[in-house]
Amino acid sequence: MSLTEIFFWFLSVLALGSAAMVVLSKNPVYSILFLIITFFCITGHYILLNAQFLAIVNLIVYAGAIMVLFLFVVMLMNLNADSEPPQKSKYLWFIGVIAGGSLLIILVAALKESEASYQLTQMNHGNVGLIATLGRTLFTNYVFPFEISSVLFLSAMIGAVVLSKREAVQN
Amino acid sequence: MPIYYYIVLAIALFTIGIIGVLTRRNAIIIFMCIELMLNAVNLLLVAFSKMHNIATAATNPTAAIDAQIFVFFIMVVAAAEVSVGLAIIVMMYRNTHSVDVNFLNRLKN
Amino acid sequence: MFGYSVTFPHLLVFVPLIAGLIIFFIKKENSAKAISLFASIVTLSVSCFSLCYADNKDLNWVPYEWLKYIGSSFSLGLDGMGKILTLLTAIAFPVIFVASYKSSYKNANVFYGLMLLSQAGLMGVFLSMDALLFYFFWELALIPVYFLCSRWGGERRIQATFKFFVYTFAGSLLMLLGIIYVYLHTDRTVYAAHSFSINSFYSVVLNAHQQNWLFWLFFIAFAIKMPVFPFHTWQPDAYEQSPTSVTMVLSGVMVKMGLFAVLRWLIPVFPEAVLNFSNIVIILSIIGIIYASLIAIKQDDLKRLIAYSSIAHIGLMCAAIFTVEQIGIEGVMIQMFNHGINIIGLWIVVELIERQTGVRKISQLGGIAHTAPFLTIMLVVIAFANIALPLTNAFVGEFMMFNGLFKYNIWYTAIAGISIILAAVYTLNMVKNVFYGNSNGLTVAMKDISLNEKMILCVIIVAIFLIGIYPQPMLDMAKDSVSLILSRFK
Amino acid sequence: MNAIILTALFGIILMFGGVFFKSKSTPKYVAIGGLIIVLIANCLELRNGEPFFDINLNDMLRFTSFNLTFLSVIFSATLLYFLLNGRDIEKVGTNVSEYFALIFFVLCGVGISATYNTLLTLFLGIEIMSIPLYILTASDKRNLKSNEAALKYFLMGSFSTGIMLMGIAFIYGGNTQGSFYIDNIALGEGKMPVMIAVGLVFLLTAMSFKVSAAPFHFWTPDVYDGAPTVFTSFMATIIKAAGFIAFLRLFENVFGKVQPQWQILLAVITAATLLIGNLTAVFQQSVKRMLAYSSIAQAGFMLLAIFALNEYAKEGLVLYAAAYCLASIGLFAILIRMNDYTIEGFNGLGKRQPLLAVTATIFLLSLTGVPLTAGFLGKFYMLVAVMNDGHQKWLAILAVLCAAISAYYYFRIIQAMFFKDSNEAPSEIWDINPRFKALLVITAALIILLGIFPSLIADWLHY
Amino acid sequence: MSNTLQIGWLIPILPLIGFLINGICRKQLSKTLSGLIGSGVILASFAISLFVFFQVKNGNTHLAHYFDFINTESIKVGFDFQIDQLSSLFLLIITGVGFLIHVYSTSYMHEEDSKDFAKYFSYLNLFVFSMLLLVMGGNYIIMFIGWEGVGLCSYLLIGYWFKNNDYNDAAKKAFIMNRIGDLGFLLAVFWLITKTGTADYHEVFANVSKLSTFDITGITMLLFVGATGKSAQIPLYTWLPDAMAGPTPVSALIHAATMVTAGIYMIARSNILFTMAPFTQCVIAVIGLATAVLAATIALKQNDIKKVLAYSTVSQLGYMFLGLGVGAYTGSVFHVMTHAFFKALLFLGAGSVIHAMSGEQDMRNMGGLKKYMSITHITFLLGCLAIAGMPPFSGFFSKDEILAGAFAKNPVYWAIGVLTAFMTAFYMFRLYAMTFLGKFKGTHDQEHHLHESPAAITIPLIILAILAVVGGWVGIPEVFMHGGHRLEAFLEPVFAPSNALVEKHHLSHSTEYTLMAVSVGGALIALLFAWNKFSKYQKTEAPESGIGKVLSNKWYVDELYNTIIVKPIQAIAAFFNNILEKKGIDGFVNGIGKAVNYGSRQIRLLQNGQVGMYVLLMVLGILALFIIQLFLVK
Repeated sequence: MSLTEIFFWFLSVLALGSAAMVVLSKNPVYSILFLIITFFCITGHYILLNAQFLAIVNLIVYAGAIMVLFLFVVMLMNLNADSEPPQKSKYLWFIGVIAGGSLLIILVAALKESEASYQLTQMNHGNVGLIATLGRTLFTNYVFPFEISSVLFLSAMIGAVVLSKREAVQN
Repeated sequence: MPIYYYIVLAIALFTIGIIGVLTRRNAIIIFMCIELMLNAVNLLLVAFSKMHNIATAATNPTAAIDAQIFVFFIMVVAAAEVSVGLAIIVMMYRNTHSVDVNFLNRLKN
Repeated sequence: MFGYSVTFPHLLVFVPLIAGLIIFFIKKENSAKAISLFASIVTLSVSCFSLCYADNKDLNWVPYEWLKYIGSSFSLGLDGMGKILTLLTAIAFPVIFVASYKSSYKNANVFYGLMLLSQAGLMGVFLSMDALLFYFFWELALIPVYFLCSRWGGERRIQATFKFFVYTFAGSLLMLLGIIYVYLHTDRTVYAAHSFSINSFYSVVLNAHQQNWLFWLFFIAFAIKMPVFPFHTWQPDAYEQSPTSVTMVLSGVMVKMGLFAVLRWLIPVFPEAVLNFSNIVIILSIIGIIYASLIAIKQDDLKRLIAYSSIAHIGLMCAAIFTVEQIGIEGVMIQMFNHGINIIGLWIVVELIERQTGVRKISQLGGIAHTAPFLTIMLVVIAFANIALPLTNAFVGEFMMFNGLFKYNIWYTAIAGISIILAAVYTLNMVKNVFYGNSNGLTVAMKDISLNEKMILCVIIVAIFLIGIYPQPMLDMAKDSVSLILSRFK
Repeated sequence: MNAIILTALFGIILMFGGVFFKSKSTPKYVAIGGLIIVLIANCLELRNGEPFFDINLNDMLRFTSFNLTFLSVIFSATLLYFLLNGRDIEKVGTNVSEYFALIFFVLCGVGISATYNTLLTLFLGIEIMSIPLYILTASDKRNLKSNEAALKYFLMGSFSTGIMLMGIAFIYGGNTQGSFYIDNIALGEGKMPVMIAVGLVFLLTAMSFKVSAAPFHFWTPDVYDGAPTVFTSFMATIIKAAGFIAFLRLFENVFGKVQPQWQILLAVITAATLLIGNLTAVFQQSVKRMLAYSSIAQAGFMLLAIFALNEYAKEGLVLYAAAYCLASIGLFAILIRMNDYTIEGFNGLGKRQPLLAVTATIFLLSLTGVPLTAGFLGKFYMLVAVMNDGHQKWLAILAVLCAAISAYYYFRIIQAMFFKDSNEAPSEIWDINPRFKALLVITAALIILLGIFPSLIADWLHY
Repeated sequence: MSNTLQIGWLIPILPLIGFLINGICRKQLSKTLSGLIGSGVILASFAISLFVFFQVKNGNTHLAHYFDFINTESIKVGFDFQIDQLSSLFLLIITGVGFLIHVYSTSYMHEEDSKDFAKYFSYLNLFVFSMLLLVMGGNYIIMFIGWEGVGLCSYLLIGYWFKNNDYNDAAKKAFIMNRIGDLGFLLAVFWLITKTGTADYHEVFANVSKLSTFDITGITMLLFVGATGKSAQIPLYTWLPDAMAGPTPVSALIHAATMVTAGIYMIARSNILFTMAPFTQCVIAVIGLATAVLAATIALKQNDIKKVLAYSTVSQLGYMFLGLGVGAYTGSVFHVMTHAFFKALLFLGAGSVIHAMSGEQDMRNMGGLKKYMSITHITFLLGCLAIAGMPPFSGFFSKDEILAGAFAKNPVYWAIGVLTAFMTAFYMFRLYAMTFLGKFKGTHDQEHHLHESPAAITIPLIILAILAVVGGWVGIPEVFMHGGHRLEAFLEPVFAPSNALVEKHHLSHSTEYTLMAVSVGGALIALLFAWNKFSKYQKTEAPESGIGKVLSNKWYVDELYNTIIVKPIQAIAAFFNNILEKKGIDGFVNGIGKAVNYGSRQIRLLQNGQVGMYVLLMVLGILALFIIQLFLVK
């Protein structure tokens, strides 16, 4: 069992565990922290797969900016375990778990059959993930999506402004 | 490392996310679970890209790169969504002082 | 879009259509009445001309390109069967307008506009030589009537007419499916992969199994329209609840749509299936005949009574059609016309009574003969025509239809024949209780009818006897259509 | 191309305009003018196939006569929407020009998702389309219904985004090319690999969600009900149509060849949508909510096109979308002007506002699918498509029966307007100016015209 | 016009014109005028009939074709008149007796105001018209037209006084019972058309050999059903007594002289068919006999003068059918003629009595009228003798011929027939005695009011009386005078085909004498018995009992029909109307609507407003799709 595999298993288990904790933990702040852990694990996976650029972005954008934003909001509303809305009736909870679980099982079972899922992935080498490669492609082939996604941000920005701006007195 | 492991891992994360959406009532947590789902997808895509980097490098050299750029765009969109989503949640919190998704259900039937 | 030469069919459709649209914008009641009457008379004269100047086996017409890429064309044609029914439609409306000239409706312009629209729709149904066009008109005839009924009808009108609408609408949608299916099996034309024209429908090749279920898709739609037992329950309510002049349209002309459609679109297209199912259909119709006649005996409301008697008559026609006997079908052709005339006459009398006394309950009326002898005579004549007394028009039709049915099966005829006894029973009951006996508080004040009503009723009576004594011309008219239909069974 | 660029451009202009425009109604005029330009530009591109701008798309979008026709239909519908509802948009809140900007961004998204040629642009297009809608839904900030609607829409919307991405991932992983380009991932005959199948189901789910097909429709009634009615009108018509074109192109170009393997799924979804939409609509008391359900029902009919995927289906979908948009926009425009959204509110409208009532009747008849209205031809094409496809004829029968049911609830309004009298004080209707009436009449006339001469639109597709 | 008989169309058309004139300008015409028109047209057509008759007598028969009534690929029905011996004879009877009755009516109906007076005459003319159509028709369809036409007229005339609902009911009953018969007729015609492809007499009779026995039997039975309806035979006879509600002349014309004999005409016309169907003949004979006896027994106990006559009519008709049944067609036709004379006479006489008694019809309140109204009395007596079959009155010959025929066929028929004859004699003279003999039993002012009727009434009585006496002499049997039976000779061509089939069995003269002796003697005894029993009849309030009760209640036949036919039908109709239609079929239709509503109300609950729920359902949806896609689709 090579080092990569060890890392892989470690990160996977950690990711799953903390992901589960995100759902389970009563206190929103804990959830956020567990989610950050999960993201770290995923970043680790990226590194394993030698996708450096994404690893960085994931770390900065997700684990950094976005989660901070979440944390900020939660703090703003100062939510904590007791302000947490009471859990739904248990059996609904079960149904949820069963539904999700069976989805998992079905997919796993189905994909186990297909030979396609036994192709190998190239671990920790290969240069596709390097910033240089991606950057070049992004600004040549992908210039249109890149530009157009600005529209997305504009609208998001407008949204944030429109929604969170305090209105003057309603007429 | 066979892609199958990654698939299982990604689906597992994805499912956890779904379960979170199903079971939690706190809007923010639900939203976080959705982010979790997105990350599962990202992981899967990257894994696939590395798979194709072996399998189809001959036929389609840009295959692997496309996927990773796709992931990049997913992150972009996710960021935008977060800003809007949190704005909505905050607005709702302002009006109701609650983040419980079941708190508001005037709209039914 | 539209072509060069305008033929009789186009006039028949567009005169009422355009007139109807114009009338919507005429606010004054009297002028609306006048114009609608005028328009309907123009239509009548057109159809009279067409009787003389168009020949009877005209199934080929000028097809105007319409929906090029679907393969549907705006093609109207006039054959013998079409002539008979367009004539009926053309006669019916002026008669109705004159008869209802006295009774004033709230915003009359809308009323008369809708009436004319429905006339246009009916004309279109009888003239269209293209399945899709046929469906268009089929609905176009329905919609105005829906509005007429539920706007100017009785107190339970909304439910009654809505039931009527949904019922028929569902039926016709099923028919639409059938049309589409057949359409998809027609040969390709210049522009389109398939065609809706009647010829390609007649020449389409379908195996027995396809025919069998298509048959029902079509038949149910038509059966609801006719209506045939057990699809008839919308009818009495609709007749009872709608204003009488609309009821005249419904029962006088509209129910003929179903019969006509069977003759034009069902029998020739699915001959095999017709032969397979004719027995079932005939049994249904005969059950309907007896059933309706028996129920009619029990009715106390004049309108309901006539409604049920109409169901019985239609049932007989339906049965006669499905015998696929030359004489039976020819009888149906002429009977469609006769039944229209007679029942309109009956409705007119009913309306006159209701307008004066304000009631339709048989039990509340009586002794009208003292105060309104002329009305009584007219009613008696029409009523006896309705039960097919010889030398009245209905006798010819029923004689031929029974004859056809007899050729098909003796016992069916015997059972169906009971209806002529039952018909006598309920008709005579009605005559006795409404017109004879001593007049009561309601009827003692009745005045006899005025000139225009007299004229109208006389026209009807003349028609009754004319056809009753010398039906031959009409039979000749129908001959070619019948032989065309039967040629599919050779 | 023109459309996408220009819409984005006008969106930005309006966004900044919010600062400079003094009068409240300026944005409206700018928007209308802009939209006209967009429309013209689009039609020009459709005519001579040459965009004004030369941008290296790297073949990520593809402009065919079908796409562009569809786009022009959508833009003209939007134009009509602006003309009819401009004043009502102003009434929603203070940030008028932002609303218009967002609508333009949405249109930009529509443009992309109607012409996408890779899964990436599909994804972007749909997101660009959705995110502004979340905001528009929430735009009535003080109104809790609006908040609730926005929250539900947002949560479920982003959930479906997740689903869709999962699907895309599997498609990518499953195809031998390892590509997102439609042409590369298009499947050939033969059994499709499991991974693709998984991806297909995820994508199907996501798209069904966008077009609100059962059982993924649950957001629709609540969101449409809660959102400000003007924007409901926009979402229920234009967005839905756009969703369908995306849906259709995806399944035609990618999974077209293996149709038999997934047709049953669509049959199930379609049947469920038809039944749930129609049945639930029957009992609604609020017209707004009833229309929400009716939009689901209509979606069920449009799904038939995707079920069948043949020439009739494509042609019919365009017609259907046009007919549906016209009728619904008109109907919503009337609804907005009512104070009482319940069906009783319509009682006696035929007396108070005959013209509104008549036009409303035409819209309703068109939605019911009565001949001589465009709605009929839409349904007609759908039925032809299904029958032509040959499999699952029961679907066609179910469809017509549902159409009969739909008559049931549409005609309740007609009955209310003409045959019932308002017992209490007539719920007064505000702001009916001649221009509005004229526009309604034009809309109705268009519906009739299309109902008689569908070739006006359909012929474009035959170029 | 090749043949002079082509003018035959004038005969029916004249009454039609009379009907139209009287009907349309009934408001303007004065009584005299409408009376003149009414009788005038009949007189005219009587004249033409005479002409036609003599033409025919000189052997010139003709089938006149006027225009095509129905002419299609599968059947051709012309508007044809068949003018031959049979029809011309009937023409004479109808127009002749008809004319007399018209004249009679001018005075009898004089109390009516002029409008109704004209209406009455128009109806009467219409009746004559359709009756003529019936007998002249050249095919079964024209005959059917007349056939239903007379039914209509009888309906109208019975219900002439429509104020009284009992009369209306009687009219209704008559029409409906006729309709039942008509259905049989119609079916027979269809059968004929289906088998032979035509309805023209001559073609049918020409092709009769082609028909199988089953067909012929079926056809003839159905025709006979028609006859029972029209000619009041068991089981459809009950309408005739009720039909007496109409004015008395009407009863005389329609319900005695002409319409009710239509059945006999029809069978005589298609005699060849019946001759070839022995079974049917047997049925006819039995039914006829049964009717004769039944009616006669009922007549014994009736006290309404017209009712007695009505039942006697039924019984006489029974005789005629007996004649037809045993193949004595000539005899039946002969009896139709004589019966027309004396029964018309009797009815008119009764009418004149009723007239004098100012509407009183109950014999128990009469008596001793002979000293008030001599002419009526004499003529009536002659009529009674004629019907009682006393030689040399007309009734004797015709009845005797039928009885002879019956004896030849089967002595039992004869025995019963004779028995009936006795009863006839009895009740007729009971009637006579109670009415004219003894002393008056009516109220005082009735007595004071009694008078002989005016000339317009008496003259027809006299003429008819003469006919009733001498009418029989055209058919004097062989035994008395060789070649005396002119009628038989005259009708020979009509019945030739049948006669060719069955050999005429001649009774020995001695037998014939004995038969006549028995019948006459028996009748005479019954007659005298009735005479002296009822001439001193006193009104007794003692209710009938035993058999007498049954008889005076007409064997309870009406009640029977009411319980086994009318009530059940009403019940079924009620069931259909109230249960099956409302709850059953319509209930089902509405049920669908209800179901939709219910489903809608239930499905709404899925939409419970909670995101969690929605997402859950979505996920379940996805699961379902996956299961279908991955595990079910192959």
